[in-house]
Amino acid sequence: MTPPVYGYYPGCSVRGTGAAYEESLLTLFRLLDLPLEELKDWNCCGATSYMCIDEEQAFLLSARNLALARQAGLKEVVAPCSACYLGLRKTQDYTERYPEIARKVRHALAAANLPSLDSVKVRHPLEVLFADVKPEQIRSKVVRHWRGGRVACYYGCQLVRPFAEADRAHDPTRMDDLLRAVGVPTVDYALKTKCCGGALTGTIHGVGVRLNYILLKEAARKGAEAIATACPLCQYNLDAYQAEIRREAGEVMDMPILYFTQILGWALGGDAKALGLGRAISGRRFITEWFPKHPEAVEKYV
Amino acid sequence: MPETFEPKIVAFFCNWCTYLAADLAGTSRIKYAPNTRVVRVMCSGRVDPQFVLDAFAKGADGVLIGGCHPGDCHYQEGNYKALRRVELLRRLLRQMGIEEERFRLEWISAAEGDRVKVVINDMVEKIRALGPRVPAVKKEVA
Amino acid sequence: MKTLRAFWLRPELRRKMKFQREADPEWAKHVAARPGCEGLFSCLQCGTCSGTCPLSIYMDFAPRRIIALVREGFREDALSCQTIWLCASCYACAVHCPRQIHITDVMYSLKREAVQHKLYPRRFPIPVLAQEFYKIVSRSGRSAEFWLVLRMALRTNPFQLFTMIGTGWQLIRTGRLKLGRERIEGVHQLQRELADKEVA
Amino acid sequence: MSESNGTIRVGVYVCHCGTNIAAVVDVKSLAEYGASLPNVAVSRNYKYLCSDPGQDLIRQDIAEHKLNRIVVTACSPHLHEHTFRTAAAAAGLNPFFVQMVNIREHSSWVHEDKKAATAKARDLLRAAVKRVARHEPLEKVSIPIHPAVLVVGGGIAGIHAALTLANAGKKVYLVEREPTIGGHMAKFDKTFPTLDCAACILTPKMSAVKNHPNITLWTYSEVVEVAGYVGTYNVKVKRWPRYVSEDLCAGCLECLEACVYKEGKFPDDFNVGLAKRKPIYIPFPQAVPQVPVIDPDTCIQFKSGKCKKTCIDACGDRHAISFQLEEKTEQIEVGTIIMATGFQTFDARRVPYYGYGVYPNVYTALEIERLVNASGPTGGEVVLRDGSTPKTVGIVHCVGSRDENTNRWCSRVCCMYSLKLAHLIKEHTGADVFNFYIDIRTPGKGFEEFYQKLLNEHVHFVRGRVAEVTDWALDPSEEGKLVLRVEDTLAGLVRRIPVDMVVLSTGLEPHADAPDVRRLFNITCSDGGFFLERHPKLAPVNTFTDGIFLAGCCQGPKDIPDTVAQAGAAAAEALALIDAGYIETEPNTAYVNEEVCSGCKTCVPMCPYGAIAFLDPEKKARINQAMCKGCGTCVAACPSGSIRQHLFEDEQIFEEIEGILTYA
Repeated sequence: MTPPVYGYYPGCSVRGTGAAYEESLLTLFRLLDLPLEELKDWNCCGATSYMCIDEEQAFLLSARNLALARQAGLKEVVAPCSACYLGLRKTQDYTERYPEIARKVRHALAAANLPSLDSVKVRHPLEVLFADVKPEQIRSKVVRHWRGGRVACYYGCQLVRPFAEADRAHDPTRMDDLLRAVGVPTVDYALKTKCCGGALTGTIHGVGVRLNYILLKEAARKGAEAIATACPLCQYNLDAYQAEIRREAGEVMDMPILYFTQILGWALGGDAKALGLGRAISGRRFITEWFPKHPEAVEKYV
Repeated sequence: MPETFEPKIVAFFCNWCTYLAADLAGTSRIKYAPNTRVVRVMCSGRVDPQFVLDAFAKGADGVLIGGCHPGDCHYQEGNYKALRRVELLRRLLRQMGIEEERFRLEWISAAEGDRVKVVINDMVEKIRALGPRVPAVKKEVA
Repeated sequence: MKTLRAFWLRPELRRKMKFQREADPEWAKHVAARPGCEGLFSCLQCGTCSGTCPLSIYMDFAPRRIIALVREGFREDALSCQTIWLCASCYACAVHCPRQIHITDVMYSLKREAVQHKLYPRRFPIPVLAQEFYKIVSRSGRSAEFWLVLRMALRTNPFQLFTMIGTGWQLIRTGRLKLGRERIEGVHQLQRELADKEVA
Repeated sequence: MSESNGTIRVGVYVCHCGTNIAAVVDVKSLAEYGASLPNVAVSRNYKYLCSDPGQDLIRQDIAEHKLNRIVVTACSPHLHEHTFRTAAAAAGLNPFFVQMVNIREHSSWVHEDKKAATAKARDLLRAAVKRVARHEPLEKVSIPIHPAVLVVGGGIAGIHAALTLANAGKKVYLVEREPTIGGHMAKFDKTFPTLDCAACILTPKMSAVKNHPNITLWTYSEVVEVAGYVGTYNVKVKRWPRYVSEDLCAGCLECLEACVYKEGKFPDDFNVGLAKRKPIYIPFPQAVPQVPVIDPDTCIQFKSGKCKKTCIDACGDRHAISFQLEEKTEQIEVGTIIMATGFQTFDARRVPYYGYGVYPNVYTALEIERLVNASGPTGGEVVLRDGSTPKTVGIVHCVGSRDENTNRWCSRVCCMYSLKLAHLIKEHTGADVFNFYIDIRTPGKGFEEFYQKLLNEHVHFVRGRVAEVTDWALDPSEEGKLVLRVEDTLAGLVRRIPVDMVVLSTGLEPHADAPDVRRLFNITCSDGGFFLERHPKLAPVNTFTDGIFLAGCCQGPKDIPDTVAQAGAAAAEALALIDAGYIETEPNTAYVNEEVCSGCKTCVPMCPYGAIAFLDPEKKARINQAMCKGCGTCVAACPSGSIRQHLFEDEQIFEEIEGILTYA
């Protein structure tokens, strides 16, 4: 059967700090020939900050995006950023649970002559890859075997909480399953759903960094040489402050923080640049070693 | 139709499940709409279609039958018998121009006091939306 | 009352005792009636929220105590504290709560009220960031990380900008820092939607 | 029909039930309204009608005002119909001329709007007054009670009930699913709060059961069919083969020694998997009966047929062991049944954040019960999986209790058994013990004193529900330990506490198959799935099915003293029926008006009890009054309207409907 056309909602951060996420996601979906159709003129999902100022307007932001999806006749929207995923999903949930909010949203959308948001399914790539594509199928498409070290899969918060739909809320495993499917050894990582602090690294810097220090330290303790993430903010927080942590905590720490889509994309034959592997800040030396420019050439020698 | 139309619903509750559930709702002080009037029968299987028709004929705005969950009937299968009759009755009522929402069969076990509230409130709301079935004149007195 | 306190107590001391007249039980009911804040009164003060919270260790009141304060109607304490702003919305408390209270949403609700009534701690970066974010997005339809951080820094403590230079450079080097400001085409449509009277 | 001759004179009695009704329903106006209704001779309101003076009031009026119908506007008929019928009968009125109107459970308690509640009460009263006019005098049917009793479940509840009945000289069948009786209590070492040894209390009772002439004990057996009704239940019991004959076996247990497996190899259920057993085994040394069981799933002979059968040789000329034994079904007749099916403990895997099944040194309380038990797998040594002794232990309360995500009820015993385990662990290991609790509940004789004792033993009590158990170390001191993260809600700070052993105080819940059992015995369940008692205070061990009684944790979580007390009560209820010799039941049976019956046979298949016979010569249906249970399904089905039901006559119900809907 032909796969459905997935609507694609990038979100602001994959157009900035999370660029590599979008690059690898698009490459991966191309390799799996899954069509992704970007929403026309999408707007910010509101994230957590907007919700702190005005709830209903926050819902309206997401409502517009969902409405755009409907306008384009899309049944499903894929949101790679966990915050966006939650923002959209939460808007749906609230409009379903609270008629009063639903009424206001409907009215506002009408005022902006947009269609009312009916069931547009909000999804995260992790779930799409696991449930629709399935690990077996991905395994069957592998063209390169993993040359890197053991990986700790980090799911973060908003991907699995409060909506345990992308994976189980306690002890999720889908990312591990996907990575193992392409031959990547993953470690059991107790902090896989602990918080990275989100925007805290930018506001109460010290606190934010400490949270990430804990995450990195425990991953290393469990023998992980890299961390796989599924959210631009998680990736940024874990990636950007390792130098500072080295300085402050005086611990040797230089760990590649990858997007799970980069690892999968690589296994399926995507090339390093197309997967945005050059955008990493920490663990660059490992990355160049694990994801060489001309893998085929390297393969010959080994 | 008066501003706040209070529908009157005749409820036939089986002695072992739904009537007890209503009692439980009472002992747990669960609050719900005061629009139902319960007629106790030993089993939902005892509810003769004539009772339902009679209730509507005498001006009920709705009729609710409550029985034990399938498989839980105190008399083994009375509720299945009730279910079959209800299906026939529904068709008949539709022909008589009585809206679906006015006639309901619900399985409510002795443990589900809260469900009594949910079902009754929901039914009252739906019927209120439909408005009175009999000429409003009759309503004034109540 | 204030004067009295000033007279009897040395300034750095703060009275811990509460007079019942300082509590506003009606407000508590009002909060519990908001979407997402249901079940506030079913809290059994078990502390699971504080236990699961990654940030409770930095909070002036742990989440459990916020619930207790709200429930008893101590509005000012609940709204002027840093706790609600430290909440990073990781929803750990919400999924662990044995009474299924959506604590994260309660925090959101309190944050909004704090902003509304200007009760949030002054110069505390998080509410400032939130407000700047709100402005940027409402104006252009997209957020802009660089400008967001810049404005936040300027409004709280400009000097921290220096500490950010290193990271900034790393981001530029890897092409991850976008200096431009995106603006969606349908920005007017968006604003019409946001300005809808039903909502405002 | 003398009483119903001549004019109908109804007495209406509106009860205040203190303020229960009066606070919401305007009882005075309701009584006045009652007086205004047709046929009503007297209408009164009174504070407590169910009290003696209240009943006297009715009795006097019946005499003075020649009342021949009584309408009591009060609580649910399930509560006091019997009371008022008896009162009426005492005044010489046929008890079935009494009609209850339920304005408490169905009005004053469930509505806030006083006007609406009163209006509802009026409608219901009007309906009842109209209905009662159509009532007819009836005679109660009395059914003989078979003196034998079936007790289902051989835990402490079943054992105590069985012994009580047997000592009273009644025949008892005790059916237990496991190969031994004793239930959960047999697994415990000590019991709270007295810390006396469980075995010393239980095992004598167990052997008493075995040796009692009046008790037939069937272990390794299950009730598979229950037919009939109070007085005579016909029960089928399936008895699985032990492959060791109970009649021939002398309990020497040499076959166990002789088994080709020199060591135990398969998880031992009795020791909750902490020990291994052989394919032929006895659950525990004091098991009753002292007869081994062969587990066909693990026995080589059953799997391959190629075993040396050393067990048979060991048994020698007793020939107790036979691989040919087959399951058999026993058919018994009893008059009453006592349900003592007990509980199961909460599966700690359902709360992954406590790491049970992930971290080897996270245990359930039941596992610790076995570890501290002198006859347990470690002979009473409290040790970790690697054999070392724990230096710090954390006991997590309320696992699978008081939690909307799992079970919302309080399991009642966890606080106390956690305190008990804390004491025993400290006693056995000298370890530092932490209790993590939401609330400590010690509402029992000597319980609070026990708590005080523990406090003075320097057991730590941290008020806070543990958020998670992990093995990640944030600090060198936590390396290689299990770390509990919890808010100490009293100290007001979050703590990380490293321990060697975590004990999860899992709650009590109904057996997974409780719903099937419930249907089998035709009894009802309360929220959560425990069996429902008829009334928490008036009939705490009765069910809604006459002749079936509840004992122990199948009705709700209980400690041992309460269980034993309840078992005694259940036995007493059964005895009361047996010694009376008969039970009076509602005469709400269906009957055929043979003039009208068209002989269409529609009713015959309707009856689940086969009470309807079709008389061939007369071409009429006839209902066996003894077999009819009064559901009324046939009545509703009869096309010619020739089947009628006492107490629920069509006219009575039509009157009721009319009464509700006519706006007087």
